[in-house]
Amino acid sequence: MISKIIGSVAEAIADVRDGSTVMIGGFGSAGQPVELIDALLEQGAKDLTVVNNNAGNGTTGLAALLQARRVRKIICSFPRQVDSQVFDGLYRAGELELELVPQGTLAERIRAGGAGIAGFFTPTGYGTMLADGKETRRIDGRDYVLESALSADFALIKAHRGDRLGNLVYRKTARNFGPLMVGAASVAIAQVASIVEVGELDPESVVTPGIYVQRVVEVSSHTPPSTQGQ
Amino acid sequence: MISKIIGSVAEAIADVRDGSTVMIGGFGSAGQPVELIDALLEQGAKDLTVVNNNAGNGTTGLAALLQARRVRKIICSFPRQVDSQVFDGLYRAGELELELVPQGTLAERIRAGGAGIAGFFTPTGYGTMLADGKETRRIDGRDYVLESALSADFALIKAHRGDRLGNLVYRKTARNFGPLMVGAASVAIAQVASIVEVGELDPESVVTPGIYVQRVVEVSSHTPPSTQGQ
Amino acid sequence: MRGPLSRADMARRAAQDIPEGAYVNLGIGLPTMISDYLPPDREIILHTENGMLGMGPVAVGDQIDPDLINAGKIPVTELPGAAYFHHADSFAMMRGGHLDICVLGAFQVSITGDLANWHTGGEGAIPAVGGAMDLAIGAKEVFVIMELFTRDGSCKLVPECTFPLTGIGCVGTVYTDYAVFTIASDGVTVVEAFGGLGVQDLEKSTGLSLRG
Amino acid sequence: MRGPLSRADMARRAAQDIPEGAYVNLGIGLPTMISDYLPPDREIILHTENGMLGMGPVAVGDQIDPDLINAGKIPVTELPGAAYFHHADSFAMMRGGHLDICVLGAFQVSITGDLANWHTGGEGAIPAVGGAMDLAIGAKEVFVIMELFTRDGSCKLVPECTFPLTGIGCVGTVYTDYAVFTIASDGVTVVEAFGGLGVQDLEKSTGLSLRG
Repeated sequence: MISKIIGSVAEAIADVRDGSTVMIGGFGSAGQPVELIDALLEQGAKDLTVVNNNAGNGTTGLAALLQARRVRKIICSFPRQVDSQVFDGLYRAGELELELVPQGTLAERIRAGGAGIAGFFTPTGYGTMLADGKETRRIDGRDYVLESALSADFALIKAHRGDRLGNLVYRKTARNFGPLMVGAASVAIAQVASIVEVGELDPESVVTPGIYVQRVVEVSSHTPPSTQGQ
Repeated sequence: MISKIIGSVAEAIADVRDGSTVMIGGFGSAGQPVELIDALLEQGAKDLTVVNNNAGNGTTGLAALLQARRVRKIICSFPRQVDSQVFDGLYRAGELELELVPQGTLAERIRAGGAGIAGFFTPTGYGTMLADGKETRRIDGRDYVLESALSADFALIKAHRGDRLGNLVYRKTARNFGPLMVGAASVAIAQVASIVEVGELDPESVVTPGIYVQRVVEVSSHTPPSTQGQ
Repeated sequence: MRGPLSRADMARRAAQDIPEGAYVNLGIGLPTMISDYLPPDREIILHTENGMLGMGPVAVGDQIDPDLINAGKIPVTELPGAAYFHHADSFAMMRGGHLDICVLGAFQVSITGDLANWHTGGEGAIPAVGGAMDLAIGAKEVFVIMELFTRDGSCKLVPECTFPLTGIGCVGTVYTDYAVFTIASDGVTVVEAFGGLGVQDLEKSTGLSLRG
Repeated sequence: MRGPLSRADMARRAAQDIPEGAYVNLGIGLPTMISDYLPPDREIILHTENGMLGMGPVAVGDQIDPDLINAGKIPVTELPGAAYFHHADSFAMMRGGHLDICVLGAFQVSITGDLANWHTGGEGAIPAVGGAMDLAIGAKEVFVIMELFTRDGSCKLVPECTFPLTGIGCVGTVYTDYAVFTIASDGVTVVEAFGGLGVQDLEKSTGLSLRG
């Protein structure tokens, strides 16, 4: 019988290696897999390339991973925030490489990575400095930039409910990047608020079919305050 | 108050013009908007370009539209079937232009049309006659074909339930091309088995958000046998 | 150097131009304020790029749910008829031209509709683009709402943007504290001026050639 | 000119090589028959490209629902844990390499793994590709199941395909009525021969150089 259920976040991320590319779900704190990130911090892998919409908030979660100098490069759309002081300091000091990508292009590149599409022509960013050096093309009278797929060794995401087959549903705007990242990663790890029996999720409403998910770990919502995002 | 509900299939397709490009949902008979196709047959628009997975079955629905010589060109993946005699005859007689597209490329081209992506590199079809004359490129050691977006003037699709805002849900494998075609068409028309009040569809389970749908028409399931697909 | 309209007045004025049935994305900051002034007799559907159509007002008290936020990461509410979707679907919706209107803030708008609103380009400034470029090129109409002048008196409606661009030729209407401008191939037109100002007054203060 | 294995035997043999936990797409025709022989102690999840994971057996009687069909347009059933999705998502799943195995029929397979299974290329033949090309290039492993010889005795495992190609270098294993072959960069290997045949017998009948 298939079971993708893993007993702990530590086990779930045990094989992340130095130099791995890790996609991390979430938009701000919504959908951020805080406990998986904390486990990765504990685990110690370094020289990571992280793909996330942001670049950490406050001093926990992704920010803590940055602070611990585990991340070599971050691919994101919106690093600068009122509470992105950890990123800001490392970036200014030249200790963190940044690849800045328009948010929709970031999402589409991740989707492409999971969908076997190597590249696509998008109008977003044409004529801006974020298209510098990129191939462009005029198609039917409009200008486009060629963007490439993004893929990863691991995806760490947060979903609402999951089953042993890896089927997932999300909650409200916490869905965001999760369903994309699981497709683009070799090993997709989902922390869920609750594991349900196979058959409990409505097949019409499953957002992430289990094929995309390698590991599911239940994380109680009663986490100590120190590990909660903001 | 927004209401996209139209009283009849005839009204819903009244402005299809000669020369229009019309996407028609369905995979075989599942998801085929039979009543909208019948209304289009009645309405009389000709020189149509039709995008559908198939090219008609039997003598009703799309096959009837072909038989009536309303279609100039069909873009599809699987025209030849045991009961595709209408298409077969017209095609052999040179009276119908065929653009044959691998099914996944067809789906992705329609998605691209709705997503503002002008083109994409896919590995599907590389080295085959369906890539003849198309631009190819080797990316990270694998060969890809450049395919372009497909869009349309109208989409005729079938869904299960819809509301006045155009939100739609589908039933089982009848979902198929519907959610893609509504995005790629200027005017998307959905026939639904039942119209429900706004708020009845779970926001987590809406498959097609109303923004993509311009017209919703309720079609009773008690249709005469002669208009049912097969 | 502020014009006759307060920021609330500017938001109220822009809100008037959003018609019944429109699908609208309101950018972070002043554009978000427009939602407070949408005419109650119009049904207008708000999109937030982090994956929702049918966004309701800001959440208060018990309504606050950390899983339900807007693009500015502020807790919001859900209206009947809402739908959730993932980021690729959300930006496909934007990029594909399905939104009727998006309203953005700006550092500068050029007289040909170029937009600069994401990066000052200054030494040491940390860039952050978010969804700005997708919004700029995606909606059927792009409105900008901004003060016409910076605090030091420079006009933000300019012959050519000096800040890094967000999008080219994308802005159609600019709501400011002095006037509402439309931008088209034949130039910039003053649709409405506030506080008794005339086109000539605005030409003088902006240094631009304007149509009446 | 049929080999020692019946079509049912061929399906049964291929079914043995589908491991516990595999995500599998079974093509139309003979490949579909494999589902009847999947070992009951293995949990194997079937994909159908018209938008479903967790497909169950063919529907009978009251189970028949015109909205629930497989890629061959045959009514099927749904297993617990199933999921539905639209065509772009379904083919993204295939193209993106998420399926472990797909099993296809073939007109010809070349000794370098090229596949020809969609079009005879004959004069007046109406082409129909469906999902064949997406399946050929998408799954982690592509199995072909076919009789080794045509009715007129031509070998279908060939030095080079003469029919129009479906995909290049994509086939890994070929299940036939005479033997099971694997195709790799070092050539074609006979994994198992049926009816007491040896590698030399197969070399003689196929005209190919084979590894034992």
